[in-house]
Amino acid sequence: MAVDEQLKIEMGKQGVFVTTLQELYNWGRRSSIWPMNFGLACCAIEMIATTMARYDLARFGAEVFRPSPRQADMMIISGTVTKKMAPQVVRLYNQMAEPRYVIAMGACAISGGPFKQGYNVLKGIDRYIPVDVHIPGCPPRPEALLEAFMTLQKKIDAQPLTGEARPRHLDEQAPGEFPVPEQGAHDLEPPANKSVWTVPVVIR
Amino acid sequence: MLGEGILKGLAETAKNFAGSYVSKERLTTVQYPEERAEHIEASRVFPFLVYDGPDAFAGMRCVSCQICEKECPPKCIYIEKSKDKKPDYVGKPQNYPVRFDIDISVCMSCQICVEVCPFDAIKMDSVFEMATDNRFGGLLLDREKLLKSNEYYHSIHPTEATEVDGRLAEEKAKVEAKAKAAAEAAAAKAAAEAAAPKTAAPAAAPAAKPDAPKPTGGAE
Amino acid sequence: MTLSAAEFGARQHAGGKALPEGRMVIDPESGGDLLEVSMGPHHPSTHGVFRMDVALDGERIVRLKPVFGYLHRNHEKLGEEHSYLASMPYTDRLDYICSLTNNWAYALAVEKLVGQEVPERAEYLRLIVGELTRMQNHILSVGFLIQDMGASGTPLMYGFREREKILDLFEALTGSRMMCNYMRFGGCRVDATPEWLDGVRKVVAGMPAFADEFERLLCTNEILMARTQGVGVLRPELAVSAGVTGPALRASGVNYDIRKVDRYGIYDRFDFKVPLGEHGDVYDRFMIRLLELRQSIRILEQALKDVPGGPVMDPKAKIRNFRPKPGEAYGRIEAPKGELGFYLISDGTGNPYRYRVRPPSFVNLTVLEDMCLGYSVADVVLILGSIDIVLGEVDR
Amino acid sequence: MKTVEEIKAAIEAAVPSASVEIVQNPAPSAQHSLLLKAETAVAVAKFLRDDAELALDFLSNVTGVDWPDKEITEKVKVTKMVTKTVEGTEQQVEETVEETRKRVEPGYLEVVYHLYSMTKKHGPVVFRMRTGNRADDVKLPSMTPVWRSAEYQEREVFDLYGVEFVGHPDLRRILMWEGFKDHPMRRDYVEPDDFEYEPTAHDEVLKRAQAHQAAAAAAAEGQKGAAQ
Amino acid sequence: MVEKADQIFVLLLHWILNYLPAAWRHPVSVLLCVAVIVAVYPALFALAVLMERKGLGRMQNRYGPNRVGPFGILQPVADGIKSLTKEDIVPRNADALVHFIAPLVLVVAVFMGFAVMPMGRNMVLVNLDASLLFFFAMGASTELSIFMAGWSSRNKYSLLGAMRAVAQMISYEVPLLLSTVGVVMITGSLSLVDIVDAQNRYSWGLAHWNVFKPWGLAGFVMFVIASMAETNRSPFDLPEGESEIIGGYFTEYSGFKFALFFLGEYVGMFGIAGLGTTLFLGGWSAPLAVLSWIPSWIWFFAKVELWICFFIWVRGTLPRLRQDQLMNFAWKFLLPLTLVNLLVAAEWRFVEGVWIRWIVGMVIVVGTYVLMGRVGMRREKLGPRSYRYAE
Amino acid sequence: MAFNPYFSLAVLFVVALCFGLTPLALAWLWSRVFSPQKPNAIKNAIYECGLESKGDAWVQFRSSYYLYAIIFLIFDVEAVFLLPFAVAFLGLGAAACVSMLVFVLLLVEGLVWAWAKGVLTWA
Repeated sequence: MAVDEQLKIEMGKQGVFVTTLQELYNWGRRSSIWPMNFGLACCAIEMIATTMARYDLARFGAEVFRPSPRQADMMIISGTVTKKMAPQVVRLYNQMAEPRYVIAMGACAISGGPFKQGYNVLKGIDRYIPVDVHIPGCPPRPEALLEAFMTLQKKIDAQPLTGEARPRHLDEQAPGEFPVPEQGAHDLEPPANKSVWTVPVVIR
Repeated sequence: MLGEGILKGLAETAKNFAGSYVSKERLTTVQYPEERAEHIEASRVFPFLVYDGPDAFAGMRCVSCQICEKECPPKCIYIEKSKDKKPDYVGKPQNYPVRFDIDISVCMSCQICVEVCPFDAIKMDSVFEMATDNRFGGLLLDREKLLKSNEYYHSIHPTEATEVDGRLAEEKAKVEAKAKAAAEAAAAKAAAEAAAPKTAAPAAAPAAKPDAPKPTGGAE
Repeated sequence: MTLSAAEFGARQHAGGKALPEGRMVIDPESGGDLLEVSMGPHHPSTHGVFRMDVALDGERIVRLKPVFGYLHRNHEKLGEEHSYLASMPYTDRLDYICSLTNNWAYALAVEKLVGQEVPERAEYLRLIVGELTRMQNHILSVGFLIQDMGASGTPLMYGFREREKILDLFEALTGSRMMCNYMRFGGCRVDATPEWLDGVRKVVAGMPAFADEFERLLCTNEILMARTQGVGVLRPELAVSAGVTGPALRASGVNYDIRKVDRYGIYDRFDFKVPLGEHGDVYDRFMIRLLELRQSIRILEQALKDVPGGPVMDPKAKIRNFRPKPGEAYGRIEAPKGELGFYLISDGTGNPYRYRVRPPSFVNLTVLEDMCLGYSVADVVLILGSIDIVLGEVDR
Repeated sequence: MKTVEEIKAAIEAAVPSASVEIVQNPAPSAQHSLLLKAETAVAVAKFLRDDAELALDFLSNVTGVDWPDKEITEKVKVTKMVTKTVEGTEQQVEETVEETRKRVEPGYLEVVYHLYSMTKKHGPVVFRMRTGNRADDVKLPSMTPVWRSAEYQEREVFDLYGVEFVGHPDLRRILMWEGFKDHPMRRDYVEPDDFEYEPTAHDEVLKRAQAHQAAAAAAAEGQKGAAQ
Repeated sequence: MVEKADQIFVLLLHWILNYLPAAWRHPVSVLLCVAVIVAVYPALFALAVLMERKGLGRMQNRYGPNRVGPFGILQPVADGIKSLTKEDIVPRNADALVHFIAPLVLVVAVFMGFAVMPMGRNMVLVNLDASLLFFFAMGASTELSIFMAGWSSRNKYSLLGAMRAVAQMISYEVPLLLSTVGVVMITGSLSLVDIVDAQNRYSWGLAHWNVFKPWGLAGFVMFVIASMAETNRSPFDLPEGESEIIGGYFTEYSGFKFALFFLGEYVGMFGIAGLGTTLFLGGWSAPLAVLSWIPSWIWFFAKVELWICFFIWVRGTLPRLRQDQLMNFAWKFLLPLTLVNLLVAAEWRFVEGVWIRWIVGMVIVVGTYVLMGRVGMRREKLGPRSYRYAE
Repeated sequence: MAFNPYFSLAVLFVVALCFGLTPLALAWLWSRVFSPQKPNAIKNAIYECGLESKGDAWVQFRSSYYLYAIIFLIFDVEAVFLLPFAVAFLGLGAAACVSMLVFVLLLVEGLVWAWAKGVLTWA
C-alpha cells in the first residue's frame, strides 16, 4: 500500500516517535506473554510446576494460560513431539495470532532427545516451525523455564519495529503460514520445512 | 445444611490468603532470578569433565576409554581418541580425548556416564541456565566448554568430591609406593607398572556409588 | 453412528452391559443433529495429548472413541535396542509423575529374570521412595481432577506445594526432581544419609495436616459432591473384566492391591489397610486416593522407625555387561495408578529380546467409553481425570 | 495354585480337543507357559476364566513377540548312494558324509497373555499363541470376548506387530496413524531415515548421518557453484 | 467541608459548566458525566483484574503479578497494549459481521446499565422512574451478545458455550429479578435513587439497609448467587468452561475483540455489583451514622470492590457446576425460594412488632432453605460417605 | 429547561460504542502500518483442538433448550406483572395482596407441573 509506505517513511523521519512507540510496543508484549495451555509430556509437569506457588510464573504476568491458540502469545512445546502429533502442533502454531513465540522446552522438543531414535518421534519441532528459545534439560527445572522466559523477554526487547532487522511478524514478506506436514505411509511428508530448517554440516 | 461444605472451603482459602501475609509456609514462592532455592548437593543437570590442577589440558582425567559414549542411553556423547598420549593423574601415559562433545539438546541427565566412568573423569554439573536461541551452536558442548576444575567440582558436590579425591589420592599413593619400591628393586619394576591400571578396581566402594563393581578400565 | 453390533456384543460378552441402568442414549437415528466434536489432542483437560472423538446430542455423549498414540515414543522398541541398564532412565519417563515406582517395577522384573536378591536396607529405601511417590501422585491426581472441575487452580496449587517438598527429598537423594533413575538390579544407586531420613520424617509428619486441609477444602463441598457422586459409575464386574487396577478398581469395591496380593518388597511387614469404595463413581475414586494417601503416611511412619543399616546394593550384582541367561519374567508392582508390569524376554545378550511394559493407565482406559456414555461433556473430563492417566504411560 | 502341568491336565480334561504344550522358562522366575492352538484357544480361555478353582478373571498383560525367520547353519550327517570306483569296478556304495546345510526355520509372531485371579488372588498363568508365519498367516483368535482388557492391548499388538485378531470388535491401528503401512515393532522394520543433524552419532546412526551430511554438503557445493 | 468532599464531583461539574454558554451546558454536562462513566469503569476493570490475579495468587500461596511496574500495577496496561497490537483473526467460515458486532454489543450493553446507577449522593446520570427495569433490560442484552459471539464463530466449542450461556442466563434472570421484587415492594419505587434514599436512614446509629431485614438478607444471598451466574463467574462459568469447552463462546476471538469481551464481562460485574449494592447494601450510604463523613462515592465504590473481592474469593475456592445442576439450581431451588421470599416481604409489612416480624420472617425463609436443601440433597443422593477397609 | 432523559442515554450509547470502536480502529491501524495481517487457510480455519474441523457446527439443537426459553418467558411476564404490584404494594390492602398471591400460586402450579412433566430435566 502506497499510503502505508508513505506513512512508514514519515514515521521513520520522526525517529523519536518510532523509538518510543517501539519501546512501548516491546514493553507491552514482553510484559504480557500469555502462554497457550499446551502440555505434551514430562516437561508439561515441570511447566505446570513453574506456574505453581513455588516458582510462580505469574510474577511475570504470564499465568494467564489460554486454552485457545487465538488468545495465546506463546507456545511452550513442553515434551516429545511425536510424528502423530506434529501436524497438530504445527496447525496450532499456525492458528495462533501474531506476534507469537515458541519455546522448545526440554530435550525432546529441541531434538527428539532421548527418544530421538524412535520411529515415531520428531527430531525437533524446529523442523517445522521457528523456535525462539531452546531450553535443554530432561526435563528442565522450573527455574530453567523462568530463565528461558526472561531470555525471550530480552529477545523481544531487542526487536526493532521497522527496518531490516524487524521480526518476522512485522515483515510483510516473511511467510505467515507454515505448512502442516502430511502423515504418509512410512513417515511425515515432507520430513522438514526447508524454509525454517537449514542444517549445518557436521564435520567428522 | 446445604452450603456448609462450601463455607468450609471458603474458610480454608481465606486462611491461606491471610496466612500468605504472615507465614512463610503459606507463601512458598522463591522469586527466582533474585532469590534461589537452597542448592541441593546431589542435584544433577548436565555432565562435565573434571580436571586437576591449574591446567585444563594437563589435568584432564579423561583417558577417552569411550565407556560413557557406549553406555550413554540417548547416545549424546561423541569422543575422538588421541593418537598420542599424555600422563594422567598418576603419571601414567594415557590417551586423551581430542574431541569430547556432548549434545545437551539430547542429554537426559541420567548420570549413567558418571556411574560407569572408571576414572572419575565425568561428573554431573548443577548449572541449568542454558536457555538459548541458538539451536546448533549453543547446545553442543565441546571439550573446552565441558572441562571444569576439581575446585568447581568441590564447590557443587563437596561430599562426593572429597570421596573421589580420597580415592584418587589413595590410588596415587599406591602407585607412588609401588614406583618407589620399583626404584629400589629394579627387578619388580616391570611388574609394578603392569599392575598400575588394575589398582583402580579394588578401591573401596564409597557410599556415593557403592553398587558399581568398578570395571577394570576399557571395554571388557 | 451408534455402537456397532459387534462392539455392543463385545461389551455384553465381556461381562458388562454398555450402560448401567437409568442412563440411556438417545438413538441418534431418530432425530436431532449430532455434534461431532474432537476433544484433544490439544485440550486443557485431557492430561496431555489424549484425544476423544465424541458425538454429542446436545451436551450428552452418544459415542466416544479414544484415540491414542499422540505420545507414542517407542519406549518398547528403544528398550530392545538398549542394554538393561540403559532402559532404567527411560522407565522414569513412562509415568513421568511417579518415576520411582517405574524404576521399582523394572528392577523387580529384572531381578525376577536373574534371581537377584536385594539387601534389606535397599528394600526399605525402595519402599520409602515408592510410598512418597504414591503420595505425590495421589495429591496431584486429585488436584488435577478438581482443576478439570473448574476450580481456578487452588487445590492443585496446594497439592503442588506439598509435592515440591517431596520432590526436594527426591532431589536430595537421587539428584533429580522428576527423573530419578534411582534403582538398580539388586538395590539402589546411592544410599540415604541420616539427614535425608530425618527430612522424610519431617515431611511425613506434616502430611496429615495437609490431608486435613485438603479434606476440609473439598470433601464435603456440595458442588464437588454434586459433580462427582453418581457420575461415571464403574461396576466391579466390568472393572475386573476390563483389567482395571489401582484406586479405580478399589473404588468399585474390588479388594485387589498387589502390595497385599504379591507381598513384594517388604510390604508384609507393615500394617496398613486397603480402602474400598462402594459406588464406583468419580467421588469414590477421588476419596479412595485421599484415603490411600493416609495409608501411605501410615506405612511410612512405620518404615521410618527403624531403617536397618547395611549396603544398599547387592555386592554380587552386576551393572555393566549385564547379560541374563535366556528366559523370561513378568514382574509387577502396585504403582500409584494400578498394576505396572514389565515383561522381559532375554536371549542371553546384553539387550532384552522383548521389553514390554504393562501400563496401568492404558488398560484402565478400556472402560472409558462405558463410563462416559450418557453423561455430559463436563462429566467426561471428570471421568477421565478420575481414572488418572499419564500419557507417557498410555502411549509409551 | 495349580502348577502348569496340572492346569494343562485340567484344560485337556475340560476341552478335549485342545492340545496344550508347555513352554518351559529356564529363568529363575520359572513362569512356565502354555502354548495354545489357535482353534481351541477361545474355549480354553473361557475355561480358564470360568473354572471355579482357577478363576483367572483378570487378564493383565498382552504381549506381542516377533520371532523372525532364522537361518540355521548346521552340520548334518547324510547317507547317500555314491557311485564309486572300487577296485576297478563302478559300484553303488552307501557313504556317510558330513554336510553343511542351511535351513530357514520359519519365523512366527507370538502373543503372550498373563492371567491372574482377582477372586483367588493367585497368578500368573501365562499362555501363548503362535501364528503360522510372519507374512500372510497371521490370524489368531481374539481374547476380547473373554476379557475386555484385551481390547486395546490386542489392538496395540495388531498395530505394532501385525497380528490379526479374529473376533476383535474394533481392530484398528491404535498408536500409529491410520494410513501407516509398517509394523514397527517387528525386528526387520526399517526406520525412516531422518538423521540430518547428528553431532554425536555413532554406529548405525553415524553411517546414516554421514550419508546425509555428504549429500547436504554436495548440494551446498552445487548451489555455490551455480551461484558463481 | 465534609459536604464539599462528598459533592466534589458535582461541584466540579458545576464549576466547569459555569464557563460555558447556557445552551451548551446540558449537552456538555451529559457528555462529561458519560465520559466519567466510560473512563472510571475501565479503570476499575484494570484494578479488578490486577486484584483478581494478585488475590488468587495470595490464596494459592504465591505472589501473583509483581514485576510489571511497581508491584505489578502496570500489568493491565501491558495486557492492553499487547491486545491492541495483536493480530485479529476471523475464521473463514464465520459470520464476519456478527462476529465483529458481538463484542461491541456487550460493551455497549454493560455501559448502558450505569446510566441509572446512583454512584454517590446526587451522582446519577439519569433518574428514570423505572430504572431497575431499565437496568435489567440492558443486562439481558449481554446474553444476546454472547450468543452472537458463539454462534457466529461457527466453532463447535463456541456453539456449546453459547448454548450454555443462553440457557444459563435466562434461567438466572428470573431469580435475579424476583429477588429484587421484595425490595421494590417495601420501598414502593422502581427508581434506584429512591431505593437508596429509603435506606439512607439510621436508627440507633445503624443504617436501614435492606440486607438487615429477613427478606432483604434472603434476597441479598439469592441476588449474589444469581449475579454470579449472570456474569458467568465461577462456579457458574460454564459458558467459558475452559477445562471442558476450551474457551466457550470466545474461543475464536483474538486481539482486542477478545479484550473487549474480557472488559465487558468485568464491567458487567461492576454493574451487577453496583445494582446489588444499591438494592441491598444501601448504595452510597454509610453503614453507621458515625461514618457518614466519608464521601458517599467512596462508600459506593468500596462496596462494589468488596463485592468483587467476594467474587474473586469464591472463584479461588469453588469448582464449577454442571449444566443440568446449574439449571436445576435455578429453577428448582432459587426460583421457589425467591417466591417464598415475596411472602416474607409481605409478612414484614403486615405483621406488627419489630421482633416478631423478624423472627417469623427468618423462620419462614431459613426453614424453607434448610428443608429444600435437605430434600434436594437426599433426592440426588448426595452427601458425605464413609468407607470400609480391607485388611 | 427540561431535557428528555433519553438524550443522556443516547449520548451514553454513542460514547460506549465509540469506546468499543476506538481501540478496534487503533488495532486495525496498527496492523496496517506495522504488523501486517497474514491470513491464510490454516490460520483462518476453525480451531478444533489442533485437528481439521469435521462437520458443521451449525446443527439443530435439541428442543430442551427451547422449553426453558418458554418457561423463562412465562416467569419474565410474571415479573412484569409483579413489579407494578410491588410498587403499589405499600398502598394496597390485604385483599389485593391475597389476589396477587393467587396469581403467583397459579404460576407456581405451572412450575410444579413443568417440573413433574420433566421439562426442567436438562438433557
